[in-house]
Amino acid sequence: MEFALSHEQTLLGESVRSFLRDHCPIEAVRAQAATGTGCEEGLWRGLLDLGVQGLLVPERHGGTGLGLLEAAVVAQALGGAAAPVPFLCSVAMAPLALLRSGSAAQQDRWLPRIAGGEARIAMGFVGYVGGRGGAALSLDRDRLSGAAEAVLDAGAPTHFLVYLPDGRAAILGAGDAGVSVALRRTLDGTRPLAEVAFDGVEAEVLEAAADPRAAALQVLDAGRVVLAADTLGAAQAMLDRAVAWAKQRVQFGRVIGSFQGVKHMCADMATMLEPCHAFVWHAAYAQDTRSAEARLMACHAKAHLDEVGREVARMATEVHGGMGFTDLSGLHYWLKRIGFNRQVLGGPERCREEAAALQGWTA
Amino acid sequence: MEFALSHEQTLLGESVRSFLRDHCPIEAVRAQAATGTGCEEGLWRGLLDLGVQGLLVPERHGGTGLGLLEAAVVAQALGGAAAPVPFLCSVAMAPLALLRSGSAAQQDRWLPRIAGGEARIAMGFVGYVGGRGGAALSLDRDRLSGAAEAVLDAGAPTHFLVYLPDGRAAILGAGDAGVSVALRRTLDGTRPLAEVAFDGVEAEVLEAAADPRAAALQVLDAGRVVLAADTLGAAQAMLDRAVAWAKQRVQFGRVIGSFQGVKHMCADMATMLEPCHAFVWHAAYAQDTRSAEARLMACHAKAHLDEVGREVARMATEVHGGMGFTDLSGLHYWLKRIGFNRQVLGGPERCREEAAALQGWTA
Amino acid sequence: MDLNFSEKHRAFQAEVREFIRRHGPASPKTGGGRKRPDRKTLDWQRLLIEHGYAGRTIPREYGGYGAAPDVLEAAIIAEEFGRANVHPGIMNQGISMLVPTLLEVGTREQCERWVRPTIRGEIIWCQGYSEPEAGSDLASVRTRAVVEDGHFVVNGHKIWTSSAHYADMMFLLCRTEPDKPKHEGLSYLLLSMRTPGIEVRPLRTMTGRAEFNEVFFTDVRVPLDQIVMGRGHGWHVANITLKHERMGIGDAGKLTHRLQRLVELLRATKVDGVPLIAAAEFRSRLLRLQGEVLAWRAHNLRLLTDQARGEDPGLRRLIVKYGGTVLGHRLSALAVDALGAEGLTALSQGEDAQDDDAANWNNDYLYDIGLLIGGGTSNIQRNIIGERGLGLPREPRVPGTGGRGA
Amino acid sequence: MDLNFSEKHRAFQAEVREFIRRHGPASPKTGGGRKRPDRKTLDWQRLLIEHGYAGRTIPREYGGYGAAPDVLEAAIIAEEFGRANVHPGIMNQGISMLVPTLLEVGTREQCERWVRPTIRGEIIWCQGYSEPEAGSDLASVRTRAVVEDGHFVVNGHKIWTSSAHYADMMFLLCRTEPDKPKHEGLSYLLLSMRTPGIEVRPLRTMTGRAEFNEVFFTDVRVPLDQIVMGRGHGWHVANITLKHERMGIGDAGKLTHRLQRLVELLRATKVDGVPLIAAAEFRSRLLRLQGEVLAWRAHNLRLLTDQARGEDPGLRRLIVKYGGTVLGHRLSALAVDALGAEGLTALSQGEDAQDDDAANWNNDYLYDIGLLIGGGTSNIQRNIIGERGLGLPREPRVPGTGGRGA
Repeated sequence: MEFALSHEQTLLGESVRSFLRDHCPIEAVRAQAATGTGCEEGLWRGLLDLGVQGLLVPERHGGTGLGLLEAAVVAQALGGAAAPVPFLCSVAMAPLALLRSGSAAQQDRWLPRIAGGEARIAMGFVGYVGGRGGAALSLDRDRLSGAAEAVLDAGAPTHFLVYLPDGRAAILGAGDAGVSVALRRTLDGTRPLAEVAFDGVEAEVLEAAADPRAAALQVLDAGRVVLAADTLGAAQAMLDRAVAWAKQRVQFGRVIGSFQGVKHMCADMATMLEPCHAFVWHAAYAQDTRSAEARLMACHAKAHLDEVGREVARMATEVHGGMGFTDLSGLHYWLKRIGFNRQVLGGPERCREEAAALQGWTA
Repeated sequence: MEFALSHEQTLLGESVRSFLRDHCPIEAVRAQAATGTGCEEGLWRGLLDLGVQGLLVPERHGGTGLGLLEAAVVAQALGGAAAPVPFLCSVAMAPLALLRSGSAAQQDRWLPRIAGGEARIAMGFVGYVGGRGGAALSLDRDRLSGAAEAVLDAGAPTHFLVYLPDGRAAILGAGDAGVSVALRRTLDGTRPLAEVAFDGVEAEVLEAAADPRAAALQVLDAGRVVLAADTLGAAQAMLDRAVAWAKQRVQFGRVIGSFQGVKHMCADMATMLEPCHAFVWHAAYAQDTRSAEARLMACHAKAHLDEVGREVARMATEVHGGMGFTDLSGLHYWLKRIGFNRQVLGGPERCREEAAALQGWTA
Repeated sequence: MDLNFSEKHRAFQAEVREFIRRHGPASPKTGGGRKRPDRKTLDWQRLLIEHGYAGRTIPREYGGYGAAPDVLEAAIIAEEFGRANVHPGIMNQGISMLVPTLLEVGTREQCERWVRPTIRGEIIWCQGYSEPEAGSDLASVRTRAVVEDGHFVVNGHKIWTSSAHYADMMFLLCRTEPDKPKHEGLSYLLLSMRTPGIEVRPLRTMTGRAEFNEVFFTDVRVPLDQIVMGRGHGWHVANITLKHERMGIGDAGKLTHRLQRLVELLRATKVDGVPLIAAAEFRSRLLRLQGEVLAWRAHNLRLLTDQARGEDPGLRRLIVKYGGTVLGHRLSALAVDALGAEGLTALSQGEDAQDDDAANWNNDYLYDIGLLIGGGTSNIQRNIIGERGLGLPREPRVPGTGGRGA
Repeated sequence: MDLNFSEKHRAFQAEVREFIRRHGPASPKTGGGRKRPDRKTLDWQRLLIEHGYAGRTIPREYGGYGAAPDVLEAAIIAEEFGRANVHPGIMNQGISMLVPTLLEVGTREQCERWVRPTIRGEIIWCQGYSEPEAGSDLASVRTRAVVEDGHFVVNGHKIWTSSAHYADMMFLLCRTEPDKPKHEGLSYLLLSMRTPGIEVRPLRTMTGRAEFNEVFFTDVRVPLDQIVMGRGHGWHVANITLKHERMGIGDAGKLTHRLQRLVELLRATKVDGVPLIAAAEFRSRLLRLQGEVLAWRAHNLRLLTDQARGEDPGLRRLIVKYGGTVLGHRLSALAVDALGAEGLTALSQGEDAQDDDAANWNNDYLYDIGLLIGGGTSNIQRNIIGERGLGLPREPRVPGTGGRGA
């Protein structure tokens, strides 16, 4: 009974970090940002070798049956390398969607394909994080019509899984007739977003949950925790780089880290960011244990990391001086990843409003 | 045509500052904070010699007929010395109340007494800045009943002037039968607040304004600008002291102002505070010219100075190290004055809400 | 990672709740800054120690409850007390700084003599560190002690000594080896404030209380065995003490508790009939603060685990004072804003009074400004975080001084 | 203090409004960071100068409109253009930095030759200041120029040269007197970017554009008369330039304009049917920002008056860049938040494209991070404010270096 990563969890993080150190240099990120789909195939296969795709898939379905805490540990490592892989949906949220909302038969069918890396499932939530007018879905029996916006991990998916406002989810092939995908590059070049339209497409409907909307929210919350972990990793990478730079860069005859201005900026970043490690673990753990606080923690972890991430990204860039603003340093890939994470699955303002509603803090 | 104080306005500020330098040392503030009424009689008389009380009273009524900009200049000087005098109500808001809401006869009767310093009018607004349940007033013809809370400048008044929610105001003698005053010391010891109850007291009613509520709001806005100016003066005094201390205090073998930590704190304070001078002038000027922006500027000037004042007060104290926390340095008299100004006539949150409503920024 | 409430912990939580249900009404009010504990608080403290909710992991032989460190138990106590707004036990410099220092590097005799009455709140300690010319720059203290017939004889002048006017004892940093380099010439003495030759002059603070003092020493005699570690080790001991202070001041339990009080305040305060917790700006600020408090709460659990494992958490520990103090101040600032103009009249009735909630918030707000300064300004804290936590280089020395820091 | 709209100014305001009514639809889009002005923008600029809405106070003989400085007129123009969200004219380093520098210390010939095409947007200047080892520490530039047969011959390497890849000219800080002390050995040259020996290598930035460059000089020949003031006065001239930059970057008109755009965005953006301007947190943030912008707007009027009077506003001027840049960034941050996930897909279509509003906000947000760094980091700005504005002492020199600052 203790509040710390277990030996296995630490090793998991190490192994992913070590793999990424070797296989996800900044050049790979840069290349993806220029032309990629958000899924660098070499990385995807390498992670498969590490068993990452099966993380949340039960052992009987070919996975390792671990929890969101482990997923958060991996997400942090991926954020730390700005790694372009569709982890959020395909590895973290999709298996949870099947476990929460799918029938036994559906789980039998889909989970092994997820664990095996064959199914890469892009996901969208319609009616969950504030509508801006463009999205609306309807299911006529098993025929899906309408459109979903800001669909995630949609660069190279095999399938789409979209949640309807009532908590049902529909899953269908990415190439099915009647599916049209408008893929948009984003500020974070490594991760596109898609608008996907469905024209009466036959879909498999996940509707086994006792409380479908609650089940959908659990999946959304899990996604938020994963995004928080990703931002944590990215922000920590930026802070680490800022500190290293501050120890090495000389101006006015002194290493700049010896100036209080720079030193205090680094101290401020560390003071903001360091508690976030425990916070993200705690939020993930609350998901895994279905604690009464689980929703509150997910909303707050996402919102808090969104804010801290933004601050750290700006300050770490500033510590680098002009170098931080260039593509050369590559710092901005993390900055933009943090900016992307902030906006998807509900920005911090939305997450906090949900936290307020959960606690009855309303008029 | 220019955006700067005129020679006369500059001289006015100088003369008040110079008077206060001689007659309002920190010891006078300390003594008032311990036992005073919020009106140091010597200062009151001295200001009378300078013509301060007649600042907003037209010349034909024995005043100098100047504007709120001049009042703001004086308020800034008073804030800079943390001077315990009932300037806000008796000098700034009361004459405006008479000019905006009083009949010609009422102006003839009251304004000369204000300019002469004989009338010291404490004021309250009921139904203007958010009710917390305790206050309610009613007028039955000229009989005033009910209670007003947070009545300002109520330590040693000759009269009370209270605004009713409908924009009428009632003025009556402080010692009249049926008036009961519960005077409360406040955090800012130099300025008490009163709860005043009226039991069918005969009052003079000011009801000559064409739009009574709008007239009342103009008086309230003027008060807010004066408070903003007072906070500006207090915050500037704190910053000046912090900078002086930073130039003199030696630690680690160096004057502390040479450390970036301290230097940047001072720079941050100056960057926040310096634009506030022009802002307060502008807000006061907008009142004087009845500009279309006048209300918006008053709300924002109050709210903005409340925020900047708080930040500067905290940082200036911090620059002083332990000395800043002691009564010895006296810094906290300014800090508490700023804290007092923040809360009265509507805190910054309230002022901003009004600014939003003025612009139609509502659902 | 395992925060599962085992059967044992579920039972423990029930036990804590039962304690609060039964005894909560006898709790002194919370908040309001430092004062000498009154009778009610002393009784409460003894009750807490008896039940293991204060002095929990301090050995029984020294007057504590003697429980094994258990991160979850500690968390349960903090959580439940905070949630119920019940007094979490006395927290003062003796308890948060001196006791852990003695347990770490004191002799058995020193522990036996001082730990018990200190954790009970019966002996109040003050900290004799800062001097007029050595505020942030602690290592340059000049108060000196020389050995004369079996005693240290102390002469000098301390300042910013909180609680000295009612303290029973002082832990004192003074110079005993004037010929050695700055940091190696110091010793850490324990002395009674009743010793002849001590004069305490109150320094009134902005809270209106005399929370600080100047202390003058004229030939003050301290028995030779009242030194912690040996001569010349004072800087080392003082840093151990400060390490524990940095743990203490930003304590996440306190933050959780304060947030809880703040939520209650915003629920209860209605303006034009609307509770402030539903008013746009207040709620937005509260939500931001709640997120931050949750982060520190989790961080604190992690630190407790580090502590239980005997690991030095390094950076994680170093950030606690700075981060926690700033956040604590922002919590009380929101409370002061919620209280509005009426709150301005909520004044402390004095050091020994049971103040109402509003007065306590005002005091917390002001006192927190002191905390931002006390124990080293925020700038010093950030130097420590940057240098010891992140390994950034110190300020270069300026010729002819020992200059660095600020 | 007199901001009364006299008859003359009321008429002027009407004139500006009429101009905007008539020509506004032809305005290029606003926002989005720096690019080379396109045809549409050049035409717009000429139109503005013709009517006195750009280059207003620049003498007619140098291609300006030749109006006497009038603070209210300037304010009216900024206000009306901002309110209408109409392009306020080209703002680049030539216009905001070089032109006022030439007008202040250039020769008549230099003014005649370069001011007109610069303010028209036809000559684009870049700034040759920073070097790889002299970023914040500008006075230590090493790029050198020696005089050989009637020319300065330049060799060296500059970096962070914004716009160099499309600039026509450069103002260059280089070392001409290597034997003099650091600050006295510099000169300020003007040279064509077409001169043989110049190689520009784009440095792509986080905006995806190559807003910065490295520039390499190999025996680049600059006519002797293309120096501003004399040899060894480069540090002085560069500081004049930077003074004007500090005025420019935090420009309150830009802030007012940006606030206006932000208000429109928050009015127009609806989430679940509610405009964000009515959503608690967005509105709270917007209101805070509005208050700050109003303060800077008033401050700017004051500075314009200082300027009209020929007074040096000292501290008031020194805070503009730092304060304005931070505030500008916070404005664009709120816009980015309002755009939400959909805003992530709003990308600039390239340096010469007319981007949509959302893309411009994204670019502003990123570009502003660059502004926080460019022209000296915020730390340098705060040093300047503290030292020159408040008279605080410099960092002590470290032995063996010229060390100070950062």
